[in-house]
Amino acid sequence: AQTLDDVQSRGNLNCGVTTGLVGFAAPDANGVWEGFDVAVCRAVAAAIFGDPMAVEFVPTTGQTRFTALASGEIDLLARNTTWTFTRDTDLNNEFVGINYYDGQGFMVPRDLGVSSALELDGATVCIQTGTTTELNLADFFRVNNIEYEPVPIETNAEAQQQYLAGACDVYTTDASGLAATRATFEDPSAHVILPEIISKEPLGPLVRHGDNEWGDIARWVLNALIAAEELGVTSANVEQLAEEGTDNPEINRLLGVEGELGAMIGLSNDWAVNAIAAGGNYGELFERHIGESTPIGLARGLNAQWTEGGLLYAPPFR
Amino acid sequence: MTATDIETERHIDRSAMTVSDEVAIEIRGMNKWFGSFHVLRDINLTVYRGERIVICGPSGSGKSTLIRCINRLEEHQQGDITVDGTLLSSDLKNIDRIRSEVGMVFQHFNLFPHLTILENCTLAPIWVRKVPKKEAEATAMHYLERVKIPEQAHKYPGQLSGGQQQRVAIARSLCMNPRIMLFDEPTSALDPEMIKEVLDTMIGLAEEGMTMLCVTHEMGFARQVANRVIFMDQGQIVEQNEPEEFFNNPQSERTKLFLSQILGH
Amino acid sequence: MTATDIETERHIDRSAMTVSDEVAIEIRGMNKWFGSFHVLRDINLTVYRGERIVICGPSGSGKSTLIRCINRLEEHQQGDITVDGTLLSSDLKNIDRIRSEVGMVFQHFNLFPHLTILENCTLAPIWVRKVPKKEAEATAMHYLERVKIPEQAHKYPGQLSGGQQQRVAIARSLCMNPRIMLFDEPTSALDPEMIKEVLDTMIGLAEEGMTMLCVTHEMGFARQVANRVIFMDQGQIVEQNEPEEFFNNPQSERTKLFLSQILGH
Amino acid sequence: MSDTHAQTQPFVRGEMLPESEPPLAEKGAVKWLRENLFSGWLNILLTVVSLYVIWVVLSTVVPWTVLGIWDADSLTGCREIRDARYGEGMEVACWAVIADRWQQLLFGFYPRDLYARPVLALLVFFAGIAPVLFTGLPRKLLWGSLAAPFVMYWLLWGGSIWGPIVVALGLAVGALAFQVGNRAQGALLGGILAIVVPILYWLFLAGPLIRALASVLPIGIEFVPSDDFGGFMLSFIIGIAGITLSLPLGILLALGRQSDLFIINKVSVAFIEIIRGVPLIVWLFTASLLLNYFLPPGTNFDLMLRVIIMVTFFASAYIAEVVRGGLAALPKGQYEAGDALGLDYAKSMRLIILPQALKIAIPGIVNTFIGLFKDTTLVVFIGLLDPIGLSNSIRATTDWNGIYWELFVFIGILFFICCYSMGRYSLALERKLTRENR
Amino acid sequence: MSAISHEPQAGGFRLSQLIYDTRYRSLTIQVVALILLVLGLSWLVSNTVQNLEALGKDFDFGFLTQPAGYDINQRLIEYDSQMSHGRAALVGILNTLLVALLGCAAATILGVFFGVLRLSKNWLVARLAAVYVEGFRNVPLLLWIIAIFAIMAEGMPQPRDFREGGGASMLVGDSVAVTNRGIYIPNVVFTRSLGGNEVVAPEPEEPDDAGTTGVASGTYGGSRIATGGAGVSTGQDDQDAADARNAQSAAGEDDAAEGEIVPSSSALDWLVVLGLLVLGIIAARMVTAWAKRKQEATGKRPRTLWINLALILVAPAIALFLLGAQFDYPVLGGFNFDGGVHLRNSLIALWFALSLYTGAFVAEIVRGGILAISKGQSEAAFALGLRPNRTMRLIILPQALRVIIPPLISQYLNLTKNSSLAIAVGYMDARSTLGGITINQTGRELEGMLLLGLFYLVLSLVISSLMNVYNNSVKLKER
Ligand SMILES: Nc1ncnc2c1ncn2[C@@H]1O[C@H](COP(=O)(O)OP(=O)(O)OP(=O)(O)O)[C@@H](O)[C@H]1O
Ligand SMILES: Nc1ncnc2c1ncn2[C@@H]1O[C@H](COP(=O)(O)OP(=O)(O)OP(=O)(O)O)[C@@H](O)[C@H]1O
Ligand SMILES: [Mg+2]
Ligand SMILES: [Mg+2]
Repeated sequence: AQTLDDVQSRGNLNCGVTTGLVGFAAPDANGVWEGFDVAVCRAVAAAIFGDPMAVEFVPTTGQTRFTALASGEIDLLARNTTWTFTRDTDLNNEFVGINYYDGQGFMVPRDLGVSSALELDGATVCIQTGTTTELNLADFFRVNNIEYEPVPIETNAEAQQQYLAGACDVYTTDASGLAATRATFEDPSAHVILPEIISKEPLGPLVRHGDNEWGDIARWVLNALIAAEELGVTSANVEQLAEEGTDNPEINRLLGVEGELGAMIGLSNDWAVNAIAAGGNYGELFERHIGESTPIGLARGLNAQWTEGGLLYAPPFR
Repeated sequence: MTATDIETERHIDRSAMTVSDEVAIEIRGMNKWFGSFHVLRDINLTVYRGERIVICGPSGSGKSTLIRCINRLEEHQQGDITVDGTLLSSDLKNIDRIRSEVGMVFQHFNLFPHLTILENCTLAPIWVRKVPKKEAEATAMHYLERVKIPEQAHKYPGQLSGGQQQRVAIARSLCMNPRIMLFDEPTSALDPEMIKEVLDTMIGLAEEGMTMLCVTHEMGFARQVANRVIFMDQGQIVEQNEPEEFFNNPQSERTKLFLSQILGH
Repeated sequence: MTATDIETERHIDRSAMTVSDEVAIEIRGMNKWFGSFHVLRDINLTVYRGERIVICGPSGSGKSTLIRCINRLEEHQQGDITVDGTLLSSDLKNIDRIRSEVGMVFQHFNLFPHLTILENCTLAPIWVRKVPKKEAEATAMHYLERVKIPEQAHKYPGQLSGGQQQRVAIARSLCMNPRIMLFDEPTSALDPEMIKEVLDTMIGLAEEGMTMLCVTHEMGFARQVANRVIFMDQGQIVEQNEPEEFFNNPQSERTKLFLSQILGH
Repeated sequence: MSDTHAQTQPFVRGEMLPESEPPLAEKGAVKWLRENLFSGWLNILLTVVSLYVIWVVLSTVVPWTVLGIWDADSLTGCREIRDARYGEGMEVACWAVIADRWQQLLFGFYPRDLYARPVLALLVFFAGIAPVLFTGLPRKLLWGSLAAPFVMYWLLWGGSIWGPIVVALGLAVGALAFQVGNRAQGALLGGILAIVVPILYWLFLAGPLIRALASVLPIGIEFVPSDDFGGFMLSFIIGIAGITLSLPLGILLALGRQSDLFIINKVSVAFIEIIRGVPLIVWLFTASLLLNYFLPPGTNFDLMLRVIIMVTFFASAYIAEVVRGGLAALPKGQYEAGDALGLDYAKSMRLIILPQALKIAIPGIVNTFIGLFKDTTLVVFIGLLDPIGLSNSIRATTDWNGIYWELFVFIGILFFICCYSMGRYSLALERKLTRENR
Repeated sequence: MSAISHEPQAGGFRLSQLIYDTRYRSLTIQVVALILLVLGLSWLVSNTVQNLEALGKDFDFGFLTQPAGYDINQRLIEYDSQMSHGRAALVGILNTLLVALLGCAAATILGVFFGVLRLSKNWLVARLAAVYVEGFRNVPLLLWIIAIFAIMAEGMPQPRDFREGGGASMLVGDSVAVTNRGIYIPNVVFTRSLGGNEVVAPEPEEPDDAGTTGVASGTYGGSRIATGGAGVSTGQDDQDAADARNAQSAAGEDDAAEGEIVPSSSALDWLVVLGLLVLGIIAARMVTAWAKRKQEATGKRPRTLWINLALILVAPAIALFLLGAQFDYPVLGGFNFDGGVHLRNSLIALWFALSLYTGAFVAEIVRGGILAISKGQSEAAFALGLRPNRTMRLIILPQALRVIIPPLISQYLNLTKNSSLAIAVGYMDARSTLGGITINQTGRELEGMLLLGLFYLVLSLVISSLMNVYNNSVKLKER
């Protein structure tokens, strides 16, 4: 409960994000951070304070993110971070869920005529350093016994520039990132994303080891967003549903109409209402920031609700 | 070294130039080494209050080192130095006491270039003696008048000629009301015309009965003002005598040689 | 400018000081500009072998520029300079030939500080004259003895006094066996005692019959040694004459004014 | 054999020759051209090559710059305008990104309506530094210099006015402790007290005092968290804070390095050499990754503060060397004259040595500052949004994704202007110093 | 004051002497300082221990022996992703040293070049040089590194432009390819390598197709590793080659001798060549010394330029011939050029940026050094009849060097430290491997940063102690 107390007495949530990744986190012209990862932070802040703006965003790099979390500089890291065994255990983090199911893919210029990653022997591959992509890449090429030339790059913007200039044949990163990047090209159709997804990249927010109460809050806010979509609760109707109640007891419990779920995690009873009202449910957030209506244009794919053939599956609120 | 001939003309008032029995400085069996180099060897010297002593000798003979030992700019290794009854030891309080009794004037003036003449003179009284600023300035102006440059008080040292700077350096020392003054070749960095100004100031001091130890090669000054001339060589006091005797009838061979050289030019 | 009074005592041996009919330097209608500033105007001058010419004149009158033109440290724009029968043109070979005939001594010595005295003296003979090192060193020692500092041969210039440095500079020039020596105020950067050493050396050279062109304000030297004194003003030769005549009976107003100033001190 | 004067013909010039015009080749533009551009084959070749280089550079850069597009709200917009205006394929700059984001590049996310505050803080800085740089100004103004850091802090971060005041009081407490100690036992005790007492005060007393005062008399302006700082403002803050805070530390280190006390000397040397031997970027990572390990468990302060601490250490090692140069340039006689007048070490340092040594060191300090200011760009690697960091975030928005050179050119030019003018200033100062010393 | 009133030196020791006696006072101060220091350090250490404990971490360098798991493209020694973190760190350290060395050399050349140009009589050239110097000195290095990296990526042709009709062509007789991935230059390989050559039967395919398959492109693997490598080989090349050989000998009755000898190079070959080169240089220096003696004896200096050149070059050339040296030219393969030596963009960009940036500072140092030598020195030399080039060599340079070298070396130091900005272009130096990916993957910040700091510190100390040795050896003798 230590972290929650700190956050509450501080009056805002310190949330670690990337220094900038299209669709996931970036400051706009007024300095207001926006994006899919950012929305998670805002939902947590809304759940705690009722105010989605009560967040201080701390930009972190691939190198500094875990230390920032471990040292208490940030309370929550929502920065497309892959959930892996070592990160969860050895690095003393606690992943609270998955907000995006991703996988590492490859993008190549269409005129290279490559249709499979297995044809990439001898290719030059741009990668972002400090991520799991480096390790996946090394493993993939080793297993398939083909050669490649890695070009490690510090930031996405630079990698993109190198790739466009043809300094590398292939750009590899999480498929979502590839799609987002491709969307902003002058001619997106000149580039193809290869079918191989060489790794599982479950991305999710995480907190420090050792404060389970705090972890619960983050975990269940995320679950609330997912469940809300499944249950049809949206930012448009959440107030109304919370006021009037429904005949679905799970919705009622979620929105605090029934039961004392909020108190169990040390928050007010309308925590989920606030979280959902902040930016909408999972589906709304997805659509707004990275969905098919945005320039990034990601399909739901694996990130659809389990009911729709996807992997999103929030545990029951009871 | 003919510039001091000019002095022969000046009438010197010897009325206040009396030597008392009181011991001002007493040096007993003093030895000093720089590393393994033995600079000062078994120095014994008693200076009475009111004495005006000139120290001469070839370059490197340890003259500067000797007088620098007296106010602890150099540390001696053996023997005792007693100044005004205070034994010079490593005790800071004694060193402080001695330094405020003893004024020193250097060959290169060592004025503080970032302070005005007046500030140069009031610095030590204000910070060491804790004299109020007004009072310190009054004293300073008094001594600046004494060395005949009151009108320069608000200039900076860089704007003065060498002779004027050296006179300021003397005034600065006097502002601390020292009972003993040490001079280390005060005129050797000066042009001939300026030497006179400075020597005049020093003669004035002597006339007032100040105890003075002066390393200099101005033999005219020695003849007229000193009551004792000390000749040093290789870190030892080789000969000491009254000026007349010393110049006209030197005893040691070394002194003779030295005098022939120095008076030769 | 009183230091040269000392010289009056020295006996000068004039036996070798003969002037032959052979022309050493011939300057005809020479003009030089620095940008649009006309420094040297219509200079005509014939120097015979064995002559000792002193050039004097107010500061900025072009004395240095004139002698620097003679060994092409400055380029002239009009007129001819012939040195030892070689016409000074932009032909590199001629310049080399002339430079190895003409030695030059500067006001600020310009010794090479990174080389020992001996190396300073042997550098040019070895690299220009292709003299074997042994031989060059022997010559160098000879000339260093001549200027009375053989014992300093293995020191560096920084370790010598100004007068010694200037004497090394002279020795260095002599090592090239020049037939003509140019001096550009060789004593003006020196203390009075040192001036004597250097002038002595130059007198020695004159006694041996060296052709010399010397820019200097040492009038004692001019009187005793020169056979001709040239007075320059505003880039022109205003007057030239034998020293006696020149000093006692100057013709031009300018010369008179200049002499009154320079001998005034 | 007597002297032969046979050839000496007396000569007197009757009339002085007038100054005449130099030959044609010696004057005017012709001469200038000949001497400066075409004075030999090599030179002609160099001139031609230079002209070619200038042509190549200008012919690519100028159209790109001048034809640049200012009025668009995204890169796509820029491209549309470009295609409409110049036809496809023409490469021109899209300056619209600067028009859209220049405030962010300068001030980061600092609230727009409060921009006056950082600007004011910069002015306060100039006012504070003036008496240090221009020794002609009255010495009293130095008190203002002492207050400037606190005023700047308050202006930048805002919040209760009591924070900076109470912290500044620590200095007064130190001075008081020194006086008391000095009276009681001499300068040594005074010195120790002057270090220990303020630290205790800051550690234990300052916090409660601030809270008490703030609750009694809540005076303050809007608080701005350091996460909102960015852009050039951040570079300036880190640079200026680094250099001013490092000055006292650097002076102490320099004195330590000059000291003949073995331990103090060796500790200073070790500190200076270790700091200087390791690249700044490693220190920055240390600030970001490790500094929290070294502090008591639970302490946690924001990254910017940690960076400033590290940068201060870093700069102090360099300042120490500059100040040491100043100390070494003073003749030994100055120290001796101080001793002979009976001044103790602290007094002769304060009154005689340091004023002179620091004056000599100012150009070096300015140069250190220029270096530090440029090096602040390295904070991008630990996630602070300096201009370069911001350029990355700007590119991460959908509007400006894909824009590249325009941002770098803008940042580069701003840095150039700042550094170049400071460099000129320090050069002028150096010249003035050498003139004065002559 | 009357009689001598000093108290006789009390034999005993009084406490006040600790403060007032100059002998003890310094001791007191130092002991106090030491205590404070120890207290401060122990505070830091105890904090660290507590913090580590709280985080459940320990202080352990064991991670250095664990497999790294990541690949490094640029490497001077053999390395693959299965090797340890320690090995990766070593690769990084060597890369740092490589770029620092290259950078120092280039910065010196650039600096001398532009320093001299700034003094040029040609107004335009002097101005251009000034623009270079001021431009690079006043803009952060990081910006330059990024900019140069980007310019190289955008300004150079892509490898695929080298195909028919691509518009780009190789330089120097099809041996050098300048691409936006770096520069490919020919590599020297040996047919009679001392390290032994593999023998492979002629490939059934046309050589043109070589390089598209793993096996074929793997055959040059040996040369790549020795020279910095063209790509990440997956550690299976040898296996492939062996397989190929086995397949060959199993399939055909052909004698191995009829197979094609695969040229390769080994460290031994280069050691021999370099050794001969060094011997040649030593011999040349001996000749120079002989020439000097000759000059001292006769005054004439024999011309030694050609003799020296021959001495230096002939022996290595013979060795190269005997080893069967031949060029391994870069040829366009599937995606990239194969063969030859690949100088990567990251290396080149970092190298350029570091040397251009440092070169600007060096130029100022050189200019200052030359200006510090008064005009009188060259005039005196001219007056003695020395020609300008001799004057430069014998008079100006020796003096200017004393002024130039100390600040030059501190620029070298700066360059070495600045090479840590490699992070901006993804050059895998010590900071990127040991201080970057390794820390990131293992979470060993404390240990990693400690090692990294130690590495830079030792490097700096070595360089600066060299500087001190030099400074002391050339100090001008003064009175
Ligand atoms: N700090 C020092 N360390 C080592 N040796 C020193 C030091 N100061 C002086 N010496 C040496 O001690 C000797 C005496 O020096 P001192 O300055 O006392 O001579 P001096 O008689 O004053 O000579 P001068 O007339 O040249 O001033 C000289 O040989 C000098 O080299
Ligand atoms: N390199 C130069 N460029 C331009 N003007 C010059 C140069 N050298 C000398 N002058 C000018 O030419 C004039 C003559 O100079 P020169 O040095 O020959 O005079 P001088 O008679 O030797 O004077 P001094 O007695 O001061 O040495 C002076 O006005 C000087 O300013
Ligand atoms: Mg002395
Ligand atoms: Mg002249």
